[in-house]
Amino acid sequence: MVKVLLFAAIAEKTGRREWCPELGQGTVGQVVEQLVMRFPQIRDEIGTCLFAKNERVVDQDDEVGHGDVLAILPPVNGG
Amino acid sequence: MVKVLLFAAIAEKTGRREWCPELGQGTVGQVVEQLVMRFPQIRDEIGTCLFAKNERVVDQDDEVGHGDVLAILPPVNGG
Amino acid sequence: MEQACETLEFFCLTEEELNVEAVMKTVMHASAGAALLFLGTVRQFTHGRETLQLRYEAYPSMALRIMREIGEEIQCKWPGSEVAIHHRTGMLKIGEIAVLIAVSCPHRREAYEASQYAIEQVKSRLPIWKQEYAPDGTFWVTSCCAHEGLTARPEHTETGEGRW
Amino acid sequence: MEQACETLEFFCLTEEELNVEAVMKTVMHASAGAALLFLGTVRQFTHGRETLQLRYEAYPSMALRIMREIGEEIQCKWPGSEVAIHHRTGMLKIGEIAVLIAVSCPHRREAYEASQYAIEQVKSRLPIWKQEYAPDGTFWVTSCCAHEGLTARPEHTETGEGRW
Repeated sequence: MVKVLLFAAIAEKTGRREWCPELGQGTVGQVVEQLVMRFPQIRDEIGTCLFAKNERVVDQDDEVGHGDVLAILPPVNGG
Repeated sequence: MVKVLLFAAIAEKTGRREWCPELGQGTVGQVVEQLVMRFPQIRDEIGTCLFAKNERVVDQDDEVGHGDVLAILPPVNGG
Repeated sequence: MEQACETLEFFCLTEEELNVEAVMKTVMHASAGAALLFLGTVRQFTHGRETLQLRYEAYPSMALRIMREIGEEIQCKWPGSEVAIHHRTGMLKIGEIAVLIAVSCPHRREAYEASQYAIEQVKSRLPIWKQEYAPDGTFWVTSCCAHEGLTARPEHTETGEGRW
Repeated sequence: MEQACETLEFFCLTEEELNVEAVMKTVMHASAGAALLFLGTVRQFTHGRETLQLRYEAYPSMALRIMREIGEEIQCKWPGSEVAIHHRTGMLKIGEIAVLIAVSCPHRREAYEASQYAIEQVKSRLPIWKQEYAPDGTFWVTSCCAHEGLTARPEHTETGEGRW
């Protein structure tokens, strides 16, 4: 099972900080597509996000599977 | 009467922090010349010094007189 | 996340107030001749627009990992340097410290370079988000350089917003 | 000169230990978004050569006057900035703080520029002298840029050492 972490505007719009896709495994892009289908209200924001698999930024083609944590990162703004 | 203030290497070599020239008034250059005559051991250092009259850097042609404080400033090194 | 950042903690996220002395002491050592502390605070006015307060949200484990990466990069680029980064999360009032970056180096020129590198990286790479509370509502603050330092992902950048 | 530098003292010379919190608080205010603290300490090793301790001597009234001049220059060059400079005098041990320069600005880029300007001016203009105690004796430390920022005096420079 993949665990998806949501932050900032994405967490706010979905009302969730965590979400588990039905998809047991697949590409990052597939998981994100499923997320947007479930929460169409984030369609605009998702295009500005990066994706981190187990805390490392990855491409949409990257594979995720059981035990992986996929974080959706809206534009960051530390400091 | 002019009061001359001495610092750092100049104070060390002369053994003084203050000195009053016989000259009641004159140019900065004249006072400094008198200082070097009195303390020839600072002949080498004096060429690297700046002179401040009443806390402002002045030229050797500047006049000093009664009540003025002339400071001999070896190369500074704050911080 | 609940505990304050302590002296000798090089990289730290906390909801407690940040401490200037603690972060400075962390980087001071005998061969350091210069140290620079960058302190980012909550500004009341930005180009005339008022901020009431700010809320910082982080992805803590990844933020700490990237802080450590930034620290390692700095120690490679400027040998002999030490870096500590303490970042606050949660709700902050005007004037409160959001981030402290302490850098020590043998000489001052490197300290300025390393400190500027650190704050630019903190702003563009740390998974931390800033929500502004203004008189006309709350919004997520975006910056021009967000994500810049994170691994380049051309596929992502090219698809842009249209794809989803 | 005998008293410690207090919070809200913008320019100060003291034989007492310098205080990081005091100088930072002096420059913090509601429209400051970034503050930078430069901290110069007594380094044990310089290019492999050991220092045992340093003694700083100042011409106090003129040093304070020039600190204020530097502060005014910075406020003109970087509007909205605040500057505080606290300098130590007397005998300092390894690791002790010789100078603290705090600068606050609306934005960070100006803070870096203003801070660097301040330390360069402090090093080249303040009538302060540094005596180094090394294993092979004591000597007055000279720097390349001494006097640079003080009023240019061509007559003086041209005559050089030969004249006296």
